Amino acid sequence: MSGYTSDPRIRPQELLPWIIAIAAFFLLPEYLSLGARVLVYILFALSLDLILGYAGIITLGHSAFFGLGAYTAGILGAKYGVTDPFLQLLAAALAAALLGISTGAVILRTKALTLLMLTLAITSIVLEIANKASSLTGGADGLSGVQVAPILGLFKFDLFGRTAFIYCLVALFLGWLLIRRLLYSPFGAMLTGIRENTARMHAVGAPVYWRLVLVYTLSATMAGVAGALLTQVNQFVGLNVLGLEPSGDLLVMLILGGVGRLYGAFVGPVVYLIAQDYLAKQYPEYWYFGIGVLLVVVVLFARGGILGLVDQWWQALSRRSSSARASAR
Amino acid sequence: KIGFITSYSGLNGNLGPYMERAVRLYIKEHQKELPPGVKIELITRDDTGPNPDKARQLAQELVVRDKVNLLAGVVFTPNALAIAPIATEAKVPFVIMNAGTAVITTRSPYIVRTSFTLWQSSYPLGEWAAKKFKTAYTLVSDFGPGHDSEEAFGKAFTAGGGKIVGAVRAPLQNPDWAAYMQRVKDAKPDCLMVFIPAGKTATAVMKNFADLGLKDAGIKLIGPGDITTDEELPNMGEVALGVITVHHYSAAATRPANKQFVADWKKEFGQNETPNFLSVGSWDGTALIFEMIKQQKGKLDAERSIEIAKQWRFDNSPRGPISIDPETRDIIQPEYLREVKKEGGHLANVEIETLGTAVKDPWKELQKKK
Amino acid sequence: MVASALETQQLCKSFGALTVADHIDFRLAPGARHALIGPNGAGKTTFVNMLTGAIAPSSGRILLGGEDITKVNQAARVRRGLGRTFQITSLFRKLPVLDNVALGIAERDGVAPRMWKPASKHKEIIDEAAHLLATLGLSADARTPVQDLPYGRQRLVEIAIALGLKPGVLLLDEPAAGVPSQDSGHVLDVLAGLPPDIAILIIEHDMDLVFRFASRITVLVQGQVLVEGAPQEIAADRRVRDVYLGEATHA
Amino acid sequence: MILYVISVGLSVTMGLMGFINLAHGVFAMAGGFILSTAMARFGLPFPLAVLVAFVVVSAGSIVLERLLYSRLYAAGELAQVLFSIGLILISMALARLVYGNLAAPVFLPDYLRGQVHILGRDFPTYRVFLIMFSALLIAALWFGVERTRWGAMVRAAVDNRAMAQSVGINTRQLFMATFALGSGLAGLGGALGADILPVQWSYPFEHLVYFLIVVAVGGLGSLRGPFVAALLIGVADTACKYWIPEFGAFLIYVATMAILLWRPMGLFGVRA
Amino acid sequence: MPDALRLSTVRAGYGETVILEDVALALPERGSLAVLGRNGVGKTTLLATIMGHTTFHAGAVFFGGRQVERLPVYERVRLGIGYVPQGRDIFPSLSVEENLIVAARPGKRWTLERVYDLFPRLAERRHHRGNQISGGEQQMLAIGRALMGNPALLLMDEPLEGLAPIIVEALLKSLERLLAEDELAVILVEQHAKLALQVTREALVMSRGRVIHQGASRELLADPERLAQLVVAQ
Ligand SMILES: Nc1ncnc2c1ncn2[C@@H]1O[C@H](COP(=O)(O)OP(=O)(O)OP(=O)(O)O)[C@@H](O)[C@H]1O
Ligand SMILES: Nc1ncnc2c1ncn2[C@@H]1O[C@H](COP(=O)(O)OP(=O)(O)OP(=O)(O)O)[C@@H](O)[C@H]1O
Ligand SMILES: [Mg+2]
Ligand SMILES: [Mg+2]
Repeated sequence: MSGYTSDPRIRPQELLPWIIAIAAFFLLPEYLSLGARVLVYILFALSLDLILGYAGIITLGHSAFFGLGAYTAGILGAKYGVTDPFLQLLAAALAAALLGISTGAVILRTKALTLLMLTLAITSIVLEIANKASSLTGGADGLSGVQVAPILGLFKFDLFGRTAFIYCLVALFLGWLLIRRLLYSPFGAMLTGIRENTARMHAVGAPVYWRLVLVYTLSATMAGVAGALLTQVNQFVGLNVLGLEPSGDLLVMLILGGVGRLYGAFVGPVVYLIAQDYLAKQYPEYWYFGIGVLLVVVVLFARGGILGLVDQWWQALSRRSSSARASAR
Repeated sequence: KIGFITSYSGLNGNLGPYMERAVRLYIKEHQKELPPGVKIELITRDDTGPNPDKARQLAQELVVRDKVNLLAGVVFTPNALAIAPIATEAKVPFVIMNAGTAVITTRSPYIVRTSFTLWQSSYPLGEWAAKKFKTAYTLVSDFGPGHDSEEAFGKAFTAGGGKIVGAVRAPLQNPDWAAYMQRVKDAKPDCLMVFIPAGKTATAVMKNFADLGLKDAGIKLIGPGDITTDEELPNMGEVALGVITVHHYSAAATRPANKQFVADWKKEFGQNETPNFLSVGSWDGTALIFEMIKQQKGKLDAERSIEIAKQWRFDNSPRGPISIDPETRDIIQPEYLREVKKEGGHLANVEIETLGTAVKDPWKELQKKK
Repeated sequence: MVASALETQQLCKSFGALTVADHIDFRLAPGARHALIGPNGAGKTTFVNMLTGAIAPSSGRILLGGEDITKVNQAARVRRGLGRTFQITSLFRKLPVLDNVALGIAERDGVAPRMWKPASKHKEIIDEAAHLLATLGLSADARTPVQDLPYGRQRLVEIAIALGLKPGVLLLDEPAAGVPSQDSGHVLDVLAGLPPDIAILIIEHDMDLVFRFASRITVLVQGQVLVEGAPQEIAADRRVRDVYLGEATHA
Repeated sequence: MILYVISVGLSVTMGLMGFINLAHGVFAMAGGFILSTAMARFGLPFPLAVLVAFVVVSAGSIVLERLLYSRLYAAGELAQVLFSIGLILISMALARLVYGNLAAPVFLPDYLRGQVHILGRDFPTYRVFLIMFSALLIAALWFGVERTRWGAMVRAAVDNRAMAQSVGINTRQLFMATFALGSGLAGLGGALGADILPVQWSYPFEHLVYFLIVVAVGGLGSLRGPFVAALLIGVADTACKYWIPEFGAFLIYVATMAILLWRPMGLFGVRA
Repeated sequence: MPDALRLSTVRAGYGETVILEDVALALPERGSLAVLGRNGVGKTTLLATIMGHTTFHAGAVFFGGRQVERLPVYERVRLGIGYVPQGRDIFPSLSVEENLIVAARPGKRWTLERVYDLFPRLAERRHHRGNQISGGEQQMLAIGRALMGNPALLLMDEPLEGLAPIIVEALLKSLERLLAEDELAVILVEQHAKLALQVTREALVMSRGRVIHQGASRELLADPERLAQLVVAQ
């Protein structure tokens, strides 16, 4: 995947997620609101995969951008009467990008645990600000009354979540196209280089640090858009979009799906959120036991996440079939 | 069909069961009063804590997919606020059984609250304290309800001639209270008003209060009932003795309705279990729902249900006679002054005085005056 | 033409109390074939690390093509034409050999930050990389991940990356270490075939290689330049024999 | 401030062994519950109950290490993160099942209650005791790890497992013992701290951030680090809450950022 | 005289991949063996297999009369095998001295002092951390570390790489002395065939995971053409 020796054409199986999503729209109309949530998280996870899976930046603070995007859209919609959804998205993207570039420039010189803690500190500080600035954000009560005008003046966000689902799906599709393009480009190859061997990348003349800031900002922007989508779908923003918990959840989802594979960001949230939703309905007090077991099992038996496991099976299968072919000859 | 949303997991996941148990207990005991052929189906959902988007998704599904006639539950204010538009849009009555921020009921005409508002306890507390003490210090958790409590107490206390010598807001997740206690100690107030969310943090506060010798320094610890919830008292131990709180409910109250309630609770869930104010809010909320069902013979209409709620009086609540304010759809209830005492070898919130028998939400009253 | 491709003036470095570079004045002439030798721990790697900017000198100046680059960071030095190989192989282990080289070429060409056109459509980069691999006899391994190559071939990839940067000055830290003596000749041929205007500084303990390759040798001992001269002079120098070459000179 | 006793255990597993063990709080929680049970159910005196907590938790952790952790030493940090989060979730559900919703009650013996008078100010006795106790603990550990061959062997095994075996170190046994020590210390910390940080099923998650901060600020691979960091953060936090309570919640994060930007490896870190 | 080490029809590799095919060799006590061959023929894999770092598929390894191929690595070390790995593998966060101490095993011949005598440089750098010494110093440390275990058999994978000629000379001399005086057997993998042949009694040439020649070192040394032919053969 990605790099100078890879084929950038879209393979048939890459269309699978989109086919499934469209099928879900028609076949499971009652689950669209969960569906929209899942789509938002996929976009969010994609943005994380870009920096974690490809550039090797580990973070527990990605919710800072998600949350900032969510609040930017929310505040515009609730307090300033900016109700056009695209304007809200744009503003959220800008705000998140700004935060991304300014924090990235400070923290990206560090690595590993230190970086992890710095990112965590940033999102915690943003969370605290959101809590304190209750006149703007509603504080712990959350920001309600977010107005979102119908999309293109035509499609109103309905109770069934149809508009929300399609809207998020389109946004995700665009985001995916963009990231995919990026990953197959020389820039993507360069990111892989940084992840594999940073010292070497310095030694071939790459301004590693600035490149990291750039990709961090891109990722932040995307996370901001995802946050804004969540606000628009819910017409509400709560403090839970910030802080350790959403970042941790996201990280878990991505690792669960498989890091650095692009589609891990699809599989992870789908499995995690649906498992959570299902288990929580069955065992509201103990559902996380099931999630815990899922995580442990995945770690023990599927290094590289669920997609890693699929890969292994696929390889075993094709090896067997090719050896069968060989022996047939 | 009732869609019941509360918090079973996350840091405050212990709260949900108190609510659900009360609802189930009420249904179990009163099932036979329902009109023939009517059965209540309770669909429980976990919103995982203060998590409005999850709550909203759940409410939406309950309405759209499960086609519930009523929504109920909710521990946290943001979740209630996020659900409010859905109640409005889908025209589904929404009975709030805990979330206590004053504004909630204004957000949808379909919301009825059977729990409390923080103003209801903190304001009378302030009035009462003003008569006993000259100076007070307030310590609250830095979030919506904390701010409410601080403001309500402060307003009442100063209106009654007292003086707030200091106010401090602590982070919601705060493991160590020593610094705050030292600060309070140095300010030497007559009393310290504390509000923090119900649970074990309260225990930590109590222990710190005692460890740093504030009690010995003659400072009285007071607060809304959240700081000495009945189930936490055993964990606090001796240090909680003498703490004065104002609240609408105490498991130790001697009203027959309450004695019955507590006894049934213990029988159902075990001798070591005690109901708390979340249970009572939910119990009474369920009573209200039963009333709606009975009056409409099982066919629920949203507007009618709300009308019924507005007229509702319930004299037999474990907390005493309560009713719903027809103007605000908020609860009207008695407030009690309690002190932590030892009763039969156990600590209990003993009601020592009734501060008001029909307290409306003071915040809404003040808003009206403006 | 400038007088020196690379030059240091009074370059010093110490780690705590230990002085590893002691006022080194060093000149690398344009197109030079220069070797740096010296006992273990003399400070050769440290010296190269200062030249490339991997570590900062305690004092002194470094000039590249006459310009002061003492404060310039590592990546920028590379862009100004200073290439290197590592004593301990440092490659993109999981990536194919071709990508290893292409990443460097893309940086040199300024293609690396492009985000739209797929990398595999950048034919100019790929062709150049493939050509380079061919000259080093690595064509067959182009698509093999580096980590699956035997150590000796990895050393060649190391050199290929450096060459892909088309440096004006090339610093080689023990390029033939781990390459069997039969094959080190091949490495030597590759180096000999480089354009004559590239100045090369090589660190090597294999004296066969050093004396065949270098036209000038500097001997570093305890952070100081002991002598500098033509290979014959060095081989004959008593002091160099005492501290470094020993009796069994392989020259 | 109890955090450091708990975090010391973490600096053994995480710092010394290099395992990103976010589930550290699980062992601390277990320690707390065991203490509570030992005192309430079996009527053990406090010091003995603390000892029991230490022993039982280490013993239990050996089982976990053999069954699960040992398979993950070589795995990447992401796998370790995922695994330990999974473990946290499982243990929370189990703790809730067994101990119910409420915090486990812990009552200190009278000789540890009250205040002591030092330098004209009152300090809670128990806290003073804790600080002194952990200082002793650190001194002992520091001597054990940084001054003996055992410590060097652990560090060698972490640096390069295969090579450590090649010089005759039984890494399997060594890691098991070290892990048991780290977890046992967590259990000890959880037990000692139960009075200040009440032990409840949600414990492992609640304090996770604080543990991480202490270890990151202290620096990986160092034992003094977390101790100093916990003390520093504890004192700074307390002081700031006292002087400028408005910024209480920001402080700990701002301080963490400042220290980490100033010293990216932590105060005493040897490994990034 | 019993063999110090004997391998019979060993098949081993990494996971499923088999690198060594049917390798057999015998090394007498106090014997010395040079292993030659081009890059990637499996020399390192051979030593790693004797240590126990590879996946063992078939065959047997005897050390001092005991069958050891199923023993864990550290047990073999405790029985008396010392290892100088290719690439040195110094413990970076340990000091030079700690690197030596962790490897110490009881035995009379090698102590810190003797290692420091052999490499005075290490004594000067004793408090430096493993990653704060030069490449050559690391190489010396790797050798010293292996000696600290007081091995009966020493496996050395390109131990001369990166060492200054004068050190190489000293090292070879002391190696010869060790072989003469101590009860030590040595397997030496080396790219510099000539040097390796000079100090060893026996030599072995590998190609693609197999042994293609085994004989006295002297013979090969005397016949450079045959040597070149064998080593280049692939
Ligand atoms: N980070 C460091 N901290 C302290 N001392 C160091 C550090 N790096 C190197 N040294 C010391 O500096 C001296 C010079 O090291 P350097 O690696 O430059 O030697 P060298 O000439 O390349 O030797 P070799 O031929 O063995 O590779 C060595 O003695 C080493 O111990
Ligand atoms: N960890 C590994 N996993 C899979 N294959 C490996 C591994 N290490 C080495 N190999 C392969 O095994 C073969 C033999 O490698 P080995 O390192 O034993 O060769 P060598 O003779 O020591 O070469 P060199 O002279 O370069 O050190 C090579 O083809 C190499 O690619
Ligand atoms: Mg060197
Ligand atoms: Mg080898």
